[in-house]
Amino acid sequence: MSNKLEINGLECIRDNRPIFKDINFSVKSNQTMLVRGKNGSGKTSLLRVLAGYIKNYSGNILFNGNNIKNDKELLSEFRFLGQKNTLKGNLSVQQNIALWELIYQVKSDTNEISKILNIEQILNVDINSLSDGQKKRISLARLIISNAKVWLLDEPLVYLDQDKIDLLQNIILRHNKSGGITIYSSNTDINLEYDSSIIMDDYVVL
Amino acid sequence: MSNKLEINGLECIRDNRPIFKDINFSVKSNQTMLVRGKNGSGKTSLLRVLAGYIKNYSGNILFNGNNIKNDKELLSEFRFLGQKNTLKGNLSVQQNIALWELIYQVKSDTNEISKILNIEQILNVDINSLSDGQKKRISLARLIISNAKVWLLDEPLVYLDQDKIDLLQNIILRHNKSGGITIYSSNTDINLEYDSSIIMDDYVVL
Amino acid sequence: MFYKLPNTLIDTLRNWLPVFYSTTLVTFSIGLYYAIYNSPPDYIQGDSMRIMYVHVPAAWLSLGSYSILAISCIAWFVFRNPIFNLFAKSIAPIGAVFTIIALVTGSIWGKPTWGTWWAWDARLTSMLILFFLYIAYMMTWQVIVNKELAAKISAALGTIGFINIPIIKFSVDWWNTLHQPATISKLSAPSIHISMLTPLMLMTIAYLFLLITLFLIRYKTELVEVKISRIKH
Amino acid sequence: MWFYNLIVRDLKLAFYSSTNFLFAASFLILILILLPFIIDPKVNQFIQIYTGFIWLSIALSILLTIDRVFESDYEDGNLDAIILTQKPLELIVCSKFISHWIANCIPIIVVIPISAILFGININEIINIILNVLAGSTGMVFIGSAVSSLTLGNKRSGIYKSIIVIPLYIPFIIFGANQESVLVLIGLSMFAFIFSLFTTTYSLRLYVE
Amino acid sequence: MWFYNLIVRDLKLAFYSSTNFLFAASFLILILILLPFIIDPKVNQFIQIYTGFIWLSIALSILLTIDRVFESDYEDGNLDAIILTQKPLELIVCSKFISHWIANCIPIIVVIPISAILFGININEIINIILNVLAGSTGMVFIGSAVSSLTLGNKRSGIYKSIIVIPLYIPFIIFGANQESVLVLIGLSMFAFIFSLFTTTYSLRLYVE
Ligand code: HEM
Ligand SMILES: Nc1ncnc2c1ncn2[C@@H]1O[C@H](COP(=O)(O)OP(=O)(O)OP(=O)(O)O)[C@@H](O)[C@H]1O
Ligand SMILES: Nc1ncnc2c1ncn2[C@@H]1O[C@H](COP(=O)(O)OP(=O)(O)OP(=O)(O)O)[C@@H](O)[C@H]1O
Ligand SMILES: [Mg+2]
Ligand SMILES: [Mg+2]
Repeated sequence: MSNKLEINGLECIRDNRPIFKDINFSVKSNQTMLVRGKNGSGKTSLLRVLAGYIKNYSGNILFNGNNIKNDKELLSEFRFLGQKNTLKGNLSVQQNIALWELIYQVKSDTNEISKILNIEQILNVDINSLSDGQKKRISLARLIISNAKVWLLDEPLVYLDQDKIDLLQNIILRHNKSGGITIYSSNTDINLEYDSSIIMDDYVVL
Repeated sequence: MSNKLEINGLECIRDNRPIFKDINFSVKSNQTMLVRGKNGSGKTSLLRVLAGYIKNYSGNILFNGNNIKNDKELLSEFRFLGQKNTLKGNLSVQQNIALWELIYQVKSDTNEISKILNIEQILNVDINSLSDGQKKRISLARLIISNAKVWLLDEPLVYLDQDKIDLLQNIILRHNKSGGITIYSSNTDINLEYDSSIIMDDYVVL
Repeated sequence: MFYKLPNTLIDTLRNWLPVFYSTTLVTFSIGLYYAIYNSPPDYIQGDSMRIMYVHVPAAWLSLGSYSILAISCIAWFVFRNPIFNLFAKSIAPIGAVFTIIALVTGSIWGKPTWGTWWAWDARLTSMLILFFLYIAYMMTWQVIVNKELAAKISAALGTIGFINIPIIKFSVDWWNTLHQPATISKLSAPSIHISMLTPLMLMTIAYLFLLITLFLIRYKTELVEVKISRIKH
Repeated sequence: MWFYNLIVRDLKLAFYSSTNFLFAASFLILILILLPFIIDPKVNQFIQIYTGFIWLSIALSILLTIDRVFESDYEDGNLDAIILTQKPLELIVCSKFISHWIANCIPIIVVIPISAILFGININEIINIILNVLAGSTGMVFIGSAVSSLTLGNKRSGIYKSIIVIPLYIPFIIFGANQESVLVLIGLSMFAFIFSLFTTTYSLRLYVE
Repeated sequence: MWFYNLIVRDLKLAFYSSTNFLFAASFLILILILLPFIIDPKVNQFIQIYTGFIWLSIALSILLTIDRVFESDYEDGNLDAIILTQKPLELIVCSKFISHWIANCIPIIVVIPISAILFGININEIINIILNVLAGSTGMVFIGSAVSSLTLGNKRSGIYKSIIVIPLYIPFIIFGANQESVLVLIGLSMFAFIFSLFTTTYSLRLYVE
């Protein structure tokens, strides 16, 4: 099973202001792409355009040859992980996972997930009494409870320590091996592998 | 004017669970200290103990020789910057700064602040339409509108790109030169100078 | 076109403002002189009817302002030019103030003439609703974070609220209410004596200039705000 | 199936978070406890006043809870996640309407007969009231959700919501307090449904950007 | 001076965010508009019902806004910052009480005489009502703030708050609806003040950890 995401001449306008223009790249199964750029250069915006949240763009986004503008259904194969951690603070880790399962309509194996993420010991702890890095790690569970084909990760390394970065590295590799595509953004040098990268330049400097 | 922060045998318990124990260090004016450690090792907790938020600790925190447990007033010289960005999303940058001025009872020079932080162009923009890095940068304004002696920065580099890290570096140097003390935490290797560092070990691994 | 407009327009507005200031002042002085000294008391109501000179123009212009607001909203739907939003945004607070004046002076007038400050009849209730429409319109811009949505919702609100205007206007004819039916603004000859009509008309003109002046001031600030938000981008 | 799952999710969330059925019901009970202090139950038009109060409580308990329909999911990013599943947004919105109605109106409907009996209201009138509430509360939930979707991301919009929502609730309250108006209420609710579905879907599309 | 500044800050925040005085007042007016639909103003005990309604509206508009006293400052970290200034926490809490009372009750108190006039209530009774409201609303704000401080960080606690708050409001409503009870209300408010100051200070200490 092989997938391909191809972007041609992408341009995005927010609040009447052009954020980026003429973005072109293509990523295939088993590849990871890094989006680099300064603060405010449009990394998050780019990922949110790809995920279909921002509709005010021109250019083409082709997934396996089909334009996502014409077939929204394709986007259900995408998974976006941003700064909002998708966690309910007053519920336990396990309860949060249970809620995601209902959204993605899967019955997952909590044991396996917690083994992969190394969160066995905090499964019953309320999110509110976890550290920032722990919260971020839990939010990764949303990636692995159901298999989407394209992962869009907006600054996934924030708050993670080196061990957890390695852990994420493994998760990404596993995902890519099974035909997945990963795109992640970062604004500093980081030690997470990637096969290709694009640099967002400050089209309009702020 | 010279200040000194001295910590002896600090130990902290949260939710009946010891987070860290036997922390000792001392930082003087014009010095920066880095708190390193893995996720959940207690960096944030340590900084929040120092800021007086967490009261359930034993050991001594001496500021200029006085125990802060006995003289709470000393803490008004501390400034804590954590993960909550202290920003009102539906107000503009300028309005946010105006609100802080009322909290710290200073009348600051917005022009100068915006020059230092390089935010002149976004002064009238609503926080909601800024990027994550821009928000983080704005939240630094809270440090410089009033001069506190001790800065406690919890993962200050998150979301900042290299230019902005340099900018923060300058702000910290300037602060330290005028007799200030800076303590910041981080869980990965970063390029921000420090004079000393302590490592929080996983007292209880999670 | 819109992006160029503000620059020249702001300057023009700035030049004309003093003229409107002074005209407003002058017409008000003359109008008030007539209203207070140079007109006869009513033979039934006595001096309390002098409230009319404050009440009636305010009531008229509160309806007029809303009509302008609603028409701007409709125009926005048709042309999608943000300048119509600026019109509507500028007129809303002024209309709201006129509505309050009409409500308050009406109540004050109601006590001696109807023996009650307020009644829940059609004219009065619909007038109160007009006030809320203004408030809701203004709040919409502030409360809705997404400006695209705010533009749509406020325009929809302004347009739908337009229904209220004929209801206010004709409520006195459609339902029997305490309130005076149209005596001056009838299409046929007005059934009011000329000695009362003169001060009323003078006051109406004064109100009208006040409205224009306030509108220009508000419009100017709105334009400047738009300009600032364009500069910073 | 996914539709059902989404509803289950919201109900689970409501249940986990202590805002479960017991609590929503207690709210009405508390307001009804206040009633005798404001008006003597032996007065002539008591049924009319009682019904008015029921409707007022419904309006208020919906007002107090509509924020939860979208706001918290919006803030923590779950709304993003739900929308990205690419199920038709109209249906997602419907599922929210339904789960919110279940969590907030069912308890009220359960309390009504009990409280009505305590106030000595006869069985026919109770049935009447319940039918009216069933028909009208749905529309009120739709409208409330729609208005709250407009102000996503603005935590300080409580008063605004009330100002927009209350006038829209007036027809429900007027007809609800009336005896024989189930059909009118059903009509109103259907009208509210169309308006709300459209508005909510539209504003969610804009907000999740 | 810092005390005054804190109050100014909160009022500014309320003002920036459109929940300013004009709007808070509109809320009461809207609720009062509902009144004639529920009960005929010509009925005998109308004043009593009217007063009951006023108190109900006050209770509700406080309920709808108490979240704002601490919640948003807590969530975005401003509460941390304010507390770290090391001003006495009791006074910080007082400043919050005051600013919240000004932003939410003053407008109501302004609207009361106007609305009372509109409903044809006589001047003595109006003064009576206003004195009662002045005395009672403070206590209600204190209690509301205290309870909302108990549930900081839990967004789904709206109903819970109502359930705790409403019973505590009942004495205010009972005595408020009564004619000659300013002194009782002042007593209640003072009692509420002590209870709330203690509770709020204590729970803020615990929450800001
Ligand atoms: C709060 C109470 C009142 C409200 C809300 C109110 C509202 C209005 C409105 C909206 C209009 C303009 C309608 C139009 O152009 O046809 C108006 C006009 C007028 N009102 Fe009132 N009014 C109130 C009380 C009174 C009282 C007590 C009187 C005198 C007894 C009065 C006398 C008039 C007269 C003479 C006109 C001009 C009618 C015409 O020729 O167009 N109003 N009022
Ligand atoms: N509010 C809380 N109540 C109880 N325990 C908490 C709370 N916050 C954190 N903890 C626990 O305290 C430990 C230390 O947390 P802390 O946030 O200090 O870690 P940290 O070093 O800052 O981690 P990170 O790198 O992930 O930010 C963690 O194991 C966490 O589970
Ligand atoms: N919701 C929004 N509405 C309008 N403009 C926005 C919005 N969010 C961000 N912007 C603007 O779009 C530009 C790009 O923002 P974006 O968040 O994509 O940057 P980024 O590359 O992710 O930056 P960072 O490294 O700081 O996260 C910024 O200049 C910002 O001001
Ligand atoms: Mg970003
Ligand atoms: Mg931490």
